Amino acid sequence: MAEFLSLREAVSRYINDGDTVAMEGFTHLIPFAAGHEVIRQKKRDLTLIRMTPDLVYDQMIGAGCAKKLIFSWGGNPGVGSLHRLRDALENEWPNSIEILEHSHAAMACAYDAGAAGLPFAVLRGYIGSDLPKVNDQIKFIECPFTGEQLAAVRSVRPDVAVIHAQRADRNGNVLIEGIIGIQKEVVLAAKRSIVTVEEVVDDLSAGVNACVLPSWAITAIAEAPKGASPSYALGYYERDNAFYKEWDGIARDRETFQAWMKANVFEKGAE
Amino acid sequence: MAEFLSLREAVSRYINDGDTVAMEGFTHLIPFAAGHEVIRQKKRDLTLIRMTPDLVYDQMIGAGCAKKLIFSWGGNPGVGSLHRLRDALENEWPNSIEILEHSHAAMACAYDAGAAGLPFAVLRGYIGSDLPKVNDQIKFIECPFTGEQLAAVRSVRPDVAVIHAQRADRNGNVLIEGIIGIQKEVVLAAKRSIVTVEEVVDDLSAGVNACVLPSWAITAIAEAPKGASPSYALGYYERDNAFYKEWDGIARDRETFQAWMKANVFEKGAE
Amino acid sequence: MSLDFTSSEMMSVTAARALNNDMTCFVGIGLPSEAANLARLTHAPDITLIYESGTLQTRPDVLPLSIGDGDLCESALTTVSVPEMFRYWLQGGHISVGFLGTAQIDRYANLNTTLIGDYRAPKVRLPGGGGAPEIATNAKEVFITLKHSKRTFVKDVDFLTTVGFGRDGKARDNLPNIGRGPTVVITDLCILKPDPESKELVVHQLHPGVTREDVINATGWEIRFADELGTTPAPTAEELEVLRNLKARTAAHHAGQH
Amino acid sequence: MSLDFTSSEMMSVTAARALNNDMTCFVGIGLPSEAANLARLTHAPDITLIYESGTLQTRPDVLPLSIGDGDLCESALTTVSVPEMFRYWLQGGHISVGFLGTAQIDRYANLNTTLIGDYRAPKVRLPGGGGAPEIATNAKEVFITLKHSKRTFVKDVDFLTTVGFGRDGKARDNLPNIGRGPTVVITDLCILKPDPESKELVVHQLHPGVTREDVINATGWEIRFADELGTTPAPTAEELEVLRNLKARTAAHHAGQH
Repeated sequence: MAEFLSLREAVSRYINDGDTVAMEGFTHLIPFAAGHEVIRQKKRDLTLIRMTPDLVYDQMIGAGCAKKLIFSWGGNPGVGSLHRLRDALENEWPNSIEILEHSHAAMACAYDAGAAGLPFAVLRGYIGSDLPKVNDQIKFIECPFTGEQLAAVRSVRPDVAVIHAQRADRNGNVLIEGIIGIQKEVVLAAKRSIVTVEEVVDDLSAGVNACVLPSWAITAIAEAPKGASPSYALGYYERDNAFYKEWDGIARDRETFQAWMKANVFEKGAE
Repeated sequence: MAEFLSLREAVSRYINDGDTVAMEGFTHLIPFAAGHEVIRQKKRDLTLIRMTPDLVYDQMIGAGCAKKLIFSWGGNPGVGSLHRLRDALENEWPNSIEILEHSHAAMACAYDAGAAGLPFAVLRGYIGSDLPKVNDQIKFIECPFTGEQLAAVRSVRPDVAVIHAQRADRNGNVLIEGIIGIQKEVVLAAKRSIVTVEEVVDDLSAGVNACVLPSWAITAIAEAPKGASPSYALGYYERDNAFYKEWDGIARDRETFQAWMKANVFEKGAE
Repeated sequence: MSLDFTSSEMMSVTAARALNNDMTCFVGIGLPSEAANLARLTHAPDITLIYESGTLQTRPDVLPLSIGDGDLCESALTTVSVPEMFRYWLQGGHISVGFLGTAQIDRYANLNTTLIGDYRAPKVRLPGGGGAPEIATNAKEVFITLKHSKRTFVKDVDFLTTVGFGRDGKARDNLPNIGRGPTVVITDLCILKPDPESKELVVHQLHPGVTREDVINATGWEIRFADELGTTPAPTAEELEVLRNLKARTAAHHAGQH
Repeated sequence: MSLDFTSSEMMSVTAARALNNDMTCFVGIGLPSEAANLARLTHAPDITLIYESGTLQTRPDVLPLSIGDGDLCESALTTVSVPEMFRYWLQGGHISVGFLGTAQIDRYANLNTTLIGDYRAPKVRLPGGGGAPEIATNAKEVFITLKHSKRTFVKDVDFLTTVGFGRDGKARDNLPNIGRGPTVVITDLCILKPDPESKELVVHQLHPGVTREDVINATGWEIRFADELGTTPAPTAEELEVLRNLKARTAAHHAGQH
């Protein structure tokens, strides 16, 4: 059964230096509050996994939490670059980071295979691409029935999954609504999981086929209102697209980045 | 875009003698009305695919529609045998039928792979079982990363999928609610599809993550109120468990079976 | 005080007692479903019951006739697709106990639900594997319940649908990612467990009033008994009352349709 | 009457015209999304737009900044998981057109969105593949739109993220289960199409006011022109009005947050 903890306690207890951590949420429900807590607790040498690193990983990479990034699209959506990610890759600031990159389809399949307890996934992918030349977690196999060549990718099995969701009931069952992305898969694929939620309620008010994670599939739940902002939580608040645009200016320069982090992350505690 | 047709016209146009036909619905939403129309139209030499053949295939097999059955559990749930299926297998009445049998997990994966456009599926399955000895669509492959041996099954790609659903909107988008089984997968895996619905409505009233099949993924839609009875349609009517028990007596004997079929199928037209 | 009860009731009550509140139980239809719901209505109110139709954490009011009755879905936390159920929830490693019935079982707890006789010319065709072959290997452990007779307890199954410990007792040895397999078999006569070394089923407890000879006469191989052979406690008044109410409610519900 | 319009508007309007009502279009963010929604708001009101975030058949009121803005989900027929989107809907063969942008394109319509320079020591690190590598092979055909310059139109891409026709133009030959690949590339200067034999991109239409020299000077290889070189019709007043309203509505919406 999921344990209700403060965000501080959940991150302290379940994320260790050196862990493989996947914080997911496909544009929607990105766990920013949890990412900021990881930064405040100065977790180090993390292997960060995420389809779309987004601002949350730009911040964590710029703050020196990461030694490796596994991803499939590393930009500021609709705006441009993730400058902290680029600074790490192009100039090794604040430290060098290793990368392993996939396509979205392959990474989605790798999470799916992880959730399904399988060591690898099969997809019709990577045809003609250079990506298999730089990623040793992609191989090609033959269909045993038709002989067709298909891509195989190693499944994703993180130490810790971190997601944000709309709400939990008091037993610790969690409802995810809207763009559900890869949220269910990452929790099921991981050894441990932390779920932050907008609120804890008596009744989830979930439809019969809603995306609900049962309490017994989750390690810890922390209440974190607005915990996805500047991303969004459908039914609670909108995506702060203006901030996503502003981030381009903040993150472009190391000093403005550090000043922003000091004021907005280090000097603010977890809720 | 899906075309709205009468059930008679849909079956006549899209199911041909010799076709591979998958009529799905896992206990819930079993397309009985469509099955009866197939029987009335005397379709022959069908390869019938269904995880749980249930009464609908017992009736179709007893009526002589099938030359082959691909399945994973062929009983009358909670009651006992499918006597028409047994009579065909044990005594070749009304004709001999070939079988290819899977486990549920493998067949679910085979449909999933079919929907995903893949020629095969991978699962951790069939360990120690005799089923791979009698089913040549099961092989074992090695994970290219870990070396673990896993089962591979050929994907299911029927000529025609037939399902029943709660409702369609006037554009032909279809909502499936409750035990959704393998309904989405079979439609996406098939070359053509017929969907019968309880009713056609202006607005599906579907939740944001509801199981909805878009009109452009469906070939034909036919209105068939109570089209899943004696199975059920959540929100419309309950499973007729008493009839499932009575079927045991009706189907045990060839003559009572034929009398029942005459009165309840042949002498009744499609709605 | 001594209560009257049938051997079937004894079996269901004993099977229910094998379950507890912390388990996530993948429930087979029929006897396992009866036992699992009896457990939920007595000593294990928070047990998580999962049916292969996709219903996660369900609390039916009456026993479902099929694996997918509407009550299972309406009382569930949520309902997922069948591929998701088998891929994410079972194969993904979230099931602590798979609870199975069977038509035949052999001395190494292998199950046959496929057929009696030859595969291409069966004497009796049974329903087939269903969920069992992968429940038996992907659940952390497996409980089995069935009625005890020479027809059901055979030395070697005619067809090995679902593996217990294989034809030699060694099918699980050295395999990665496989559950412990059958840890208990509950019949209307007794409780059996696999020998820790050979994996052959051994009688550990006799139900009240059952003799060794009863078991020997109902078993198709030379059945062994544990050195310390226990006696199963008789059903309590509460267990019997809840079970009988559940069955009466179920019968009334399933009959009252059309 | 002659209207004033920018080369960007010319590009968006031309890209929108490539789409029609019967298409199921997997939409990339940025220029493709602008073009696809312009099509939907003008001549193709029933076009099916799909975004990789899982939103099926969506009708946003403003252009999404990201691939997963709330409006995409709220206006969609339904929203599925990301694995389902890529596995069932894209790989399953339900997408008629994949509409992509890119940072670099080469003469065989291969796309680079990964990096400039060497992989282990990049000069400029770009976002990466995202959905494109599999959209390009699993959609029945691919449309591409980007601004035309020597920096973007290179003879050979530094890194082949997403296949057009491969480094030799033959990457799709004799492969089962692969789409036709790029059938049109729309820039702010012209419309290009692959040569039916060699697959090298050839200019088929120049936008109004654009000369051959403009295209030659903006292309990193010796660009060829079709024998019958056409001129793209200028945007209509309606197209421009709808496009400008859409962009104004979008700018106001994205600015008005915090």
